[in-house]
Amino acid sequence: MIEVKQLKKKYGKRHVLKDISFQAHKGEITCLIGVNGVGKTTILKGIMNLTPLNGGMVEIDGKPLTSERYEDITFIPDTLTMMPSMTVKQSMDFMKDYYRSWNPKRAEDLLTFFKIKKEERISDLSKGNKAKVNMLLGLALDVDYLLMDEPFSGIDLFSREQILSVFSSHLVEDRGVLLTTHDLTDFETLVDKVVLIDDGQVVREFYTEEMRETEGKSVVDVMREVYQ
Amino acid sequence: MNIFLKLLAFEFNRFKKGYLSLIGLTFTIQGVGLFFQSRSYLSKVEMLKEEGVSTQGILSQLGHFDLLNYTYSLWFVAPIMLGIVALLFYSVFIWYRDWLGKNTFIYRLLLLPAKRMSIYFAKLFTIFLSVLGLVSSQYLFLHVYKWLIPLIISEEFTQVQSIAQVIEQGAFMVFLFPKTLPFFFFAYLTGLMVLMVLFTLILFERSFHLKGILLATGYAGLSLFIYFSPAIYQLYTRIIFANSETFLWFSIMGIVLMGLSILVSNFLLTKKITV
Amino acid sequence: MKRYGLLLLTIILFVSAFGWHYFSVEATHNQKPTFSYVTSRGNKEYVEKLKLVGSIYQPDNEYNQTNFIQKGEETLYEEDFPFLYQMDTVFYAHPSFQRLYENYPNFVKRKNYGNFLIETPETIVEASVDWEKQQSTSTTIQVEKFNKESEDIKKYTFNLPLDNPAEYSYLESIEVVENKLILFLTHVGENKWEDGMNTTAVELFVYQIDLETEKIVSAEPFLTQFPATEFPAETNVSALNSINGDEDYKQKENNLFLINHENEGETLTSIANYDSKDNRHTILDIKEEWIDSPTQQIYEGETLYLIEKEEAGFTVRVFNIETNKLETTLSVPLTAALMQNFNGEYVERGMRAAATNDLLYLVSTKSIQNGEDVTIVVVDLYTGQTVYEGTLEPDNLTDEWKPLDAEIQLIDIEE
Amino acid sequence: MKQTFNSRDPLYLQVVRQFKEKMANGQYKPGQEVPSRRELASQLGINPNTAQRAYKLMEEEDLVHTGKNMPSKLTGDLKKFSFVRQELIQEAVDQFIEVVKSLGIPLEEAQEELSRRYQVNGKASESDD
Repeated sequence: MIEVKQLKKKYGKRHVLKDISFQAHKGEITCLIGVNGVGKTTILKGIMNLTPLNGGMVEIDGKPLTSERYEDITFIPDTLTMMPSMTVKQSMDFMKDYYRSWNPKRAEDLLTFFKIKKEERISDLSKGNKAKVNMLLGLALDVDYLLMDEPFSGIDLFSREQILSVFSSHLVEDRGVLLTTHDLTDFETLVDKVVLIDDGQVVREFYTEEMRETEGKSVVDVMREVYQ
Repeated sequence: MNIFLKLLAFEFNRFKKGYLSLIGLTFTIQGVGLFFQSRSYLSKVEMLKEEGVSTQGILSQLGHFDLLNYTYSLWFVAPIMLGIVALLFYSVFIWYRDWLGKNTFIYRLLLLPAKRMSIYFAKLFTIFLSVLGLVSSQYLFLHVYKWLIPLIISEEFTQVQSIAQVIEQGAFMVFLFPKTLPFFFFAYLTGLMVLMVLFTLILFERSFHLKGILLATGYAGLSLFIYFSPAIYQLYTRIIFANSETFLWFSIMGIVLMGLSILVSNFLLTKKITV
Repeated sequence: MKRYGLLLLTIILFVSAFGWHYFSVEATHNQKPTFSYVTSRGNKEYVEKLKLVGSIYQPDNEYNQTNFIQKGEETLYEEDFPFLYQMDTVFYAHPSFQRLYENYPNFVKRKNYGNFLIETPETIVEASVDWEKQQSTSTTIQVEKFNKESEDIKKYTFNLPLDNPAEYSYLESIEVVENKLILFLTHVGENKWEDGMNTTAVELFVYQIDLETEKIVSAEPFLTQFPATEFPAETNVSALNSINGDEDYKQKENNLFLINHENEGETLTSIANYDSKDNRHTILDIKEEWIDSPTQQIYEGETLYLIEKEEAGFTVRVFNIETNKLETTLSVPLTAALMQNFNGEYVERGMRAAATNDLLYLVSTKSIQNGEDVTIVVVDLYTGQTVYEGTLEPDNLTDEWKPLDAEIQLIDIEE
Repeated sequence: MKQTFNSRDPLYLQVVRQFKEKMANGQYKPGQEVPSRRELASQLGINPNTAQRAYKLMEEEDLVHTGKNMPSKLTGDLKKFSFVRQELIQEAVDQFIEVVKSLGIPLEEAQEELSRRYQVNGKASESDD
């Protein structure tokens, strides 16, 4: 379980995150939703210690997160973070080199799944393929938790479909996924849990099925309530 | 440790092109310079000979052409300067390149399952080993030039010098090869210390941006103060230290600054860094 | 593994290059130079006491001073710390200070830079002017006496009354004879003239202080500014021993002072002698032309040698301080070509001189950088004959280490 | 086989309903193997947890049986099948009646219209295929 308690973050005098607390469980897909600039990415970066926080705590399975535990949890940013001069294979080798949790078989499966050629240079890849390689590098790790920042932003429809299908496949099976998005189209049926963020605070935290069952509202309905 | 070694090799190979071309450039420029300088020397000798000047006369006018004199020519010094400037530049660029562009590689590095100081030390020793490699190759090149000169210049117009003499008296050399082994360690560890302070300054900037520049300036001032505090004490009190004591004090202050820089850098990298 | 290739190569390159270099440096540094010469009969003879201050190898580089001191068969070789010296001369302790420091750290530690330290067989005495207590009517002197055996430190404070008001005072030299401390102080004041001109007034005083009774025995003016003119004049007084870099702390019977008096563009140079035993001082009867041209002044015991460079050789004037008379003038003829080797950028750097056992050694310090040999001339002071004239060739030379720290021999001195 | 879902009703109920419809119209035969919940999830583009929940409900209703280390199977009980069919028919008829009644249409007119439209619609859907 990823437990985020009372995260606070200031940029200068602006409080971007005032009080963010939520939980994301293993085996579930949790989605952080908010309009652009609301600080979703900052939360993920804060969890991974990529930006300093002004308060709060992050615990993974009850223990604080240290860099040695990046074998258990990984972060897939919204851009591919490999050097453009590297080939896909070199990128994969890099990961294999540094992570014990790298799963070569799954990596190969993912290559086939995404239909990507190993020999291609990253600088030659299309935008969609870059996004897929980015997913691949994170998904091929045998980690318990996956954080993804805007996995569908700015990619073409077909790539989007392919990446979407990842979430209902065995590739994220039994793992905890925490992702951010500002647009839920096509995606609503895949999410277990939604955390709505507005004005630096968690406004709603709910399971989608429960929401449908008890209040008969879709996620978009709730969003509409919150943001209008 | 294992990840540190991998990262070191990775960073070192990233600098491979720059590093090898610096070595190549040094040898090329110095070699070409040696060729031109000796040719122009020989043509002057020929001219004087035609005028009927004796060997002694020529020598008193032109002097010998030897390795020691050659080290003072721009051909020899320029590549060394270039190397120093390039390495200084790369000491800064080695950090900023990971933040540059769309593919911010620093994400990848910071997310590695290892102590983040491994990144710091990998970059530190990449620079340090490049310096040592460049200086060592310069040493070998000196031997090559020593062997080349008698092939170009006839015996009467040149003189055999030992490499040690050239290093002791030649331009720049005493900074690259301090006189004795203890001073070699002293000088190069001081260089390493300076590099560590520089890295800390960069991390300040990377963590706090504009405010970081101010903090970095403060840290640079503090470092200067700490390092030269024995000297300031000496100047202020006019008390003289024995040389061994001076040496000891500078060493202690160097170690203190190294320790401080490691502590501060570790703090910045694990607690304050922003991507 | 392949990826470590370049890294390993660099480390191997570094270890071998630096190893090669420093191994050869260290190996040669262990061969300390000995000062000896082999006579034409093949006997090896040691110079009883030959002192050359400064490196004879790198004359124009003042950062590389090395002292060679020969005592009996043992050679003291004092190595400098050129690296520190290059950083700043302030942090560089002179070898003589270094020696005292190593022998008596309890006392010498934390001594003020520029204070006078004098060593006698039993004691080390330090004297300094207390700048803060300086008054126009008195000068305060702090003295510390260190007993070498018991390591006791005794402190004294003396107030020296001034006849004429002075703005500040500084020590020129100190001596210890038996239990008497002799201080040479320059008082600097100001003369105010009617037309508003100010000139500095310089007085050199000699004080004798009995350290047992802690009383000032005598206070005598040694020299007052002369002649009193209406224009600003400057007088510099310096102890001759410090000019020559004498760091052999022994009791001296004579104290020599070089006085430079500059007035209206003219310089008046004279040498004064103070006899500490008799508390008697004299301006030596030395003609100005003997010292105004490039000369090297050295003195041994009662004798002052004024060595003047000529176009073709040296003129050596042997002056007896006790009798205040010129004993002899020796002419050492040398070829003009050889004389060139003795011309340095500065006079005192162009050559080194040492007198011992009635032999005068003149060593050139210029030539090695031009790839020439060091010239040495040995003069017999009795006969005035040049007993050896040639080059100083280091012994056991390897190709690697020619002009650095090889063993030095004075070879083949004809008798 | 992408299905569109109504985002306001619980997905798992919609999945169960789709199952029941297929059982009723004979697409699913008694005792037939059903996709694993992961397969189902990726077939339908839904969260595996939702698929799991749908299966759980169907197990509770004895529509699906899951043995240990065995793929899940539909029940072989024909009674269950006819019960499901009955249930769907009743539901549909109930809905129809509710609408018709609220419009105030007499039973005869409704019956007449129903049999006419049923045939036309059936032909149309046949020609569609």
